[in-house]
Amino acid sequence: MNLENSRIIDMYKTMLRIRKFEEKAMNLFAEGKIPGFVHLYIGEEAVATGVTANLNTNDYITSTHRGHGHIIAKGGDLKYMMAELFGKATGYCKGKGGSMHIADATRGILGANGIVGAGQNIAVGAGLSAKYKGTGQVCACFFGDGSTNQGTFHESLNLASIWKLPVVFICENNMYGISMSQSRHQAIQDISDRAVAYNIPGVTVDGNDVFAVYEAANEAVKRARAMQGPTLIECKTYRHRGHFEGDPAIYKPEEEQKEWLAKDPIKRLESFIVENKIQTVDEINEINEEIKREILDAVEFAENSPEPAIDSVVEDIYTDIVEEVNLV
Amino acid sequence: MNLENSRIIDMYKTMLRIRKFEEKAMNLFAEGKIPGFVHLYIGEEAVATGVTANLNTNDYITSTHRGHGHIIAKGGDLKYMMAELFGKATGYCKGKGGSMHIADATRGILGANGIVGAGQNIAVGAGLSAKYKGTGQVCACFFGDGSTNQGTFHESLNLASIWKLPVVFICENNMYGISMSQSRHQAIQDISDRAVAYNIPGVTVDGNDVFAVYEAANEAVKRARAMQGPTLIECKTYRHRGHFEGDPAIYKPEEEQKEWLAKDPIKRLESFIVENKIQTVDEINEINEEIKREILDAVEFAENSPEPAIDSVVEDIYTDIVEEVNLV
Amino acid sequence: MRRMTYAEAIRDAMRIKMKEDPDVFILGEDVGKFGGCFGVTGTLYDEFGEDRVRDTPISESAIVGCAVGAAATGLRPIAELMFIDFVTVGMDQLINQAAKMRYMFGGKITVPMVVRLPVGAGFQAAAQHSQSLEAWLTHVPGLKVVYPSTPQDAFGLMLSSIEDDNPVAFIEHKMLYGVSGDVDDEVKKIPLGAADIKREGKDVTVIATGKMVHEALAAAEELAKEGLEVEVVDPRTLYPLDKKTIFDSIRKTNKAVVVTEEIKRGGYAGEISAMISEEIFDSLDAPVVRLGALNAPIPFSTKLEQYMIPNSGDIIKGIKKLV
Amino acid sequence: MRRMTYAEAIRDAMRIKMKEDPDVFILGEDVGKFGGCFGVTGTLYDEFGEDRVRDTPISESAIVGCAVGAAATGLRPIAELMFIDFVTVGMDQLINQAAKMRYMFGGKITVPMVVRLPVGAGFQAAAQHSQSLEAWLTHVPGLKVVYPSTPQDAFGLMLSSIEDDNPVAFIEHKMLYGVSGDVDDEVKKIPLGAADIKREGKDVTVIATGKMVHEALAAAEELAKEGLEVEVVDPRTLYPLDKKTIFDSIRKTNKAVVVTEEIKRGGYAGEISAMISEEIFDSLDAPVVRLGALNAPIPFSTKLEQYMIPNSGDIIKGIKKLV
Ligand SMILES: Cc1ncc(C[n+]2csc(CCOP(=O)(O)OP(=O)(O)O)c2C)c(N)n1
Ligand SMILES: Cc1ncc(C[n+]2csc(CCOP(=O)(O)OP(=O)(O)O)c2C)c(N)n1
Ligand SMILES: [Mg+2]
Ligand SMILES: [Mg+2]
Repeated sequence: MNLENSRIIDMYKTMLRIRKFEEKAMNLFAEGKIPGFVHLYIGEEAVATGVTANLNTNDYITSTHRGHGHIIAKGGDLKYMMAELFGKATGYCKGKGGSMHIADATRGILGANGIVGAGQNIAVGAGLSAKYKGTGQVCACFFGDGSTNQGTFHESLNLASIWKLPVVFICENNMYGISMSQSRHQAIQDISDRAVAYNIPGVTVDGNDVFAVYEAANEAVKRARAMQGPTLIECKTYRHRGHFEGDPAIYKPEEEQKEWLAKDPIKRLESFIVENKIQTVDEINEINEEIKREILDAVEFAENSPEPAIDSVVEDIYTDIVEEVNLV
Repeated sequence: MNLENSRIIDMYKTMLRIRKFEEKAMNLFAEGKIPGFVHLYIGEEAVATGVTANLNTNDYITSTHRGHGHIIAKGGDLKYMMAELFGKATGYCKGKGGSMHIADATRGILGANGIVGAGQNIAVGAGLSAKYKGTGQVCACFFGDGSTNQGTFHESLNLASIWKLPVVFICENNMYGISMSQSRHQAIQDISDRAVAYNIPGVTVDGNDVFAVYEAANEAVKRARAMQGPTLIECKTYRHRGHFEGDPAIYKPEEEQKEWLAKDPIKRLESFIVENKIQTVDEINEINEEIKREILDAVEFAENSPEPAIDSVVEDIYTDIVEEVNLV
Repeated sequence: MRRMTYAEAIRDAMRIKMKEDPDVFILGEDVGKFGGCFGVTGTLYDEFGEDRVRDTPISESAIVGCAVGAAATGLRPIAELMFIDFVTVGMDQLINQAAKMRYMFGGKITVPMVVRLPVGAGFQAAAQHSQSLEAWLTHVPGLKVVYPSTPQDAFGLMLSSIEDDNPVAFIEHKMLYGVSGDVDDEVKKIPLGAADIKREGKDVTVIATGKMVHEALAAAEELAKEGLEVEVVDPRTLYPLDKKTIFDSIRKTNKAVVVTEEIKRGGYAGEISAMISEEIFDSLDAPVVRLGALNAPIPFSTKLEQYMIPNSGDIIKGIKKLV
Repeated sequence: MRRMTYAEAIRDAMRIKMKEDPDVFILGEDVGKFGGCFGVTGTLYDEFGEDRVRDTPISESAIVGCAVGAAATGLRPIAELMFIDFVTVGMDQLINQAAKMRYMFGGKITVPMVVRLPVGAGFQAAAQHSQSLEAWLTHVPGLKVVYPSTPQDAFGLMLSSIEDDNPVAFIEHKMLYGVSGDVDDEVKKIPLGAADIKREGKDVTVIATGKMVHEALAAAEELAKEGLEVEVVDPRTLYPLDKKTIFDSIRKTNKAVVVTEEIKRGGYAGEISAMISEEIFDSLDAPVVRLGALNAPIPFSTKLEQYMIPNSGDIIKGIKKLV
């Protein structure tokens, strides 16, 4: 692997940015400042980071209910994200979307999604666009292990495969769909085995090793840009928290939890950086401080932002029709 | 293979019964006596026959839009079938279903189906019933190559596999979903490869060889009855006619058509029977006459049957509610 | 008489039927040890084991389709979808299979199944987790559609739904799960198709469903202070619909307001309103007033979400149009 | 002025837009060389090639979902579903994605796509191939719903639908595909939201959609012999709905009949009826009469199918209730 040190540091920063953003969201949710559902990505940061490190700003991604990590890694603005979590008018979606629906068209982020599996089809459409227009863009499609049992998974991989679309399918196998462990929701161990059904490459990597993810994605993105078709990458990883904030996750054995906490992708990259003398512990600490400040700025922005105006409730449904705003 | 001669003759009769029934339906449709859609199974008779030869009367099957063959092979009554095609009150569905919706609960026939892929899920439910109640029944689920790209295919095989249900999935790969050739609708050659995705056995057999189908199904049914889970069997075959009656099928190359007509499963079994001196040509001719008479009886029954009464249009919607029969 | 929540009442009814009939079983995502996304199946897994409280993969189409196949072959499945919003993924199985099988097959196959469908806004779950889609289902011949508003009704209607030999869409409002009430075990089954007068009054009839029943009762309470007597009718089952109770009430009050939480355009409230005009036009002093959510997807923001869903204040305004 | 069928008019409008705008393309099952299940795409494959007239596998959810993704990234897809009955399989993509994306994302993503949805009974295709499900779609904020009844309207509305920046459900009646009519090329686009008075009359207003427009015209012709002047209003787009034209007509006639082919219970006719009562109650001499199909799945038998769908005779009976 030939990654320049600056890129490694960038990846570290991205992972840290995701972690700190979410730790903050976690606390704000606990304090009642963020309503609705919050699904945290903590523990899985190496996946989004390793993949998006291969993407350009105009490349596309589709995301899931657990979307903060993907969006931050693709360059999403923390201020607008946080404001959206607060439901403020300045948020990415003007307060209409919340955590599960953040999008940023200017960065190719086609949206988090509340429907498990739905992003897979949308990714195929984005891949078709890129191929149709010959733009050289690719689409990275993120989804969980649980979603690989949805019909959408099957249909979208089949379509991308016959049309040789520039889509990279990234399965974040965090071993659970809510409480349902992978061993109970499907009879296979490696989800990448499912690539056989579409005659496309399927690989499994350690999803807590950002370099492993980077390399697999690099290969897949190259294939995609060369119009050789999609790849299925399975990243084995683990979510540290419950399915959503509020889930005590009693279904996760303690042993397993302990084992995986020890494999924390951020600590792992930190050790790598220090051991390989890419940066010192002091420098690492400085980065940590810097990112904490970014997060605080985002929270401040969100807190100081106005609530959406009532009239906005009927705007943005259509491009050209504004509905009646009065109930009675 | 250890099939008694009498069973071979039974299989021959079944195949012939399907063929003659459908040739009749074809003509009646051309004459305008049968309305709606008619999808013929001509050329694929060995599949339904080879599979159902392993089933008991109380075993289940689910079928498709191209259902006559499955239903006849499972013991469906030609009279009630023909009457249904005519839309008569005496038909299997009292004239409410037509060709695409014939069912016979007394023989475990859970219905032809107008929705591509829908039978797959229903089969899983039937398999669950059998396992739940410990009845020893199995469910044979028939579907086409085209349907293997529906989400239902994926979801149902996954569910049957994790629950180890007694379901045998039989893909009738007749090389087309309407005009879409298999090589264009999926990137694999053998659909049985998709079994890998569910960690179940997948086999491909010559679907025009009734013995090959019989053997593969025999194995799969044994596995199912032993509660070892589902099997995916792909039968390579060919439909002689268009997708539905009225389709000129210009998308089928002449060469291909010729090649496959030569592989006619009925002629093939006929030769086997004669060559192996199981029966003489005269005896075969007699069977042909006998079956022709059966078909004519069925047509007569259908033609002499009454149309459904108007009031029946609002019956059978619920077990306990009869809707208003007046439009105005 | 026991005090329990709406969620507990649903669970208790399922428990009773599961004890009575070994063919009754539950399937759905995380219904097992996890106890269901909203805790409705709760401890049933511990009580009945994994065969009868079956966790499924995330495959709504297979969940509903499997229930159809199981029902058609002699079981009585109760399928849980986490949110009615996901019925979009299993729609074919519910609409083209479950609802139509009996008819297509000339009455020779019976499909006794219940699909539980949590609806409703109110906890900032945004556009894909807050819908009230009952109008789609009432439009489908072959389905029964049930929608309780109280623990007692949830209990009695669930008992009947499980016993019913037809596919039943059982709508539950998420915001009601935690609401407590007295449940009379003696009352037992409530037949499908029997509306309930939740409050008597002679001045105006409010027909409300689900959470809106509570909003309507609050409105009635408020207006009572002004001397206005509002009658609140809860259909309880949307189909079959107890027209008699609704019409009798309107014949008395000559004024009707229909309130549902659905998007107003194309909601079932429109059907009820049209039906009232069609059948008892002459009993009406004024046009039926219809209240529903704004014609917009459900927004995330608490402020916007609260604004767009009818509440007791809106219902009061609606009633005031008539008096 | 050219004479063409409804199917040809749809094709011609697609052809014109495909020539004008390279971002417009078609996808669906057998839309290519086969020319579409009902022959609507016809020769477009030969004219535009396989990239722009794309055959898909049998994967409705992927067809609609792929269209959503393509539309969100700058293309203008036209997706064909063979029968509206199959929208049940792609429902999530249409309802939870296409229709809601713009709103959920605060107006920052645009989803310009057309989904073509053939509806209707009349050729013994039975319960799963004959439905009219437009009411489901009109209930969904974010979708526009278009439903032409003539070649001219099909042509003009398809041009507008493809140009529209929102997801458009374009409903086509299968029994109308072969109906011929004059198409004025000069008329060009018909804006979405403009009803059309298909026949003027002063005695009673019939609001009809799709094939029912033709049945209503036949009824009007028949009643003219008795001296009754029936005005036939065709909304043409179900949403946005041209209330003004509808209301103006009723203000003139003071009597309204709404006729659609949908299952009556929960059909869009109920919405129109409720809306009329709500907004112009005082203009009505009598309750709005609503006609729809019987509340049953569509049967196979020719006799039963014909009986259960409204025809001109039924419309005459409906009108006679009012005069
Ligand atoms: C169609 C649909 N079904 C169910 C849900 C509820 N749900 C939300 S997330 C989730 C689990 C998803 O598991 P997985 O795909 O592994 O992603 P993870 O949460 O582990 O990241 C479920 C069942 C949903 N949102 N959409
Ligand atoms: C959900 C759905 N989509 C499309 C159709 C239209 N249709 C009917 S049969 C068919 C082709 C099916 O192909 P295959 O599964 O290979 O079966 P075959 O007809 O070859 O037996 C299609 C597309 C349908 N009936 N249902
Ligand atoms: Mg997971
Ligand atoms: Mg085929």
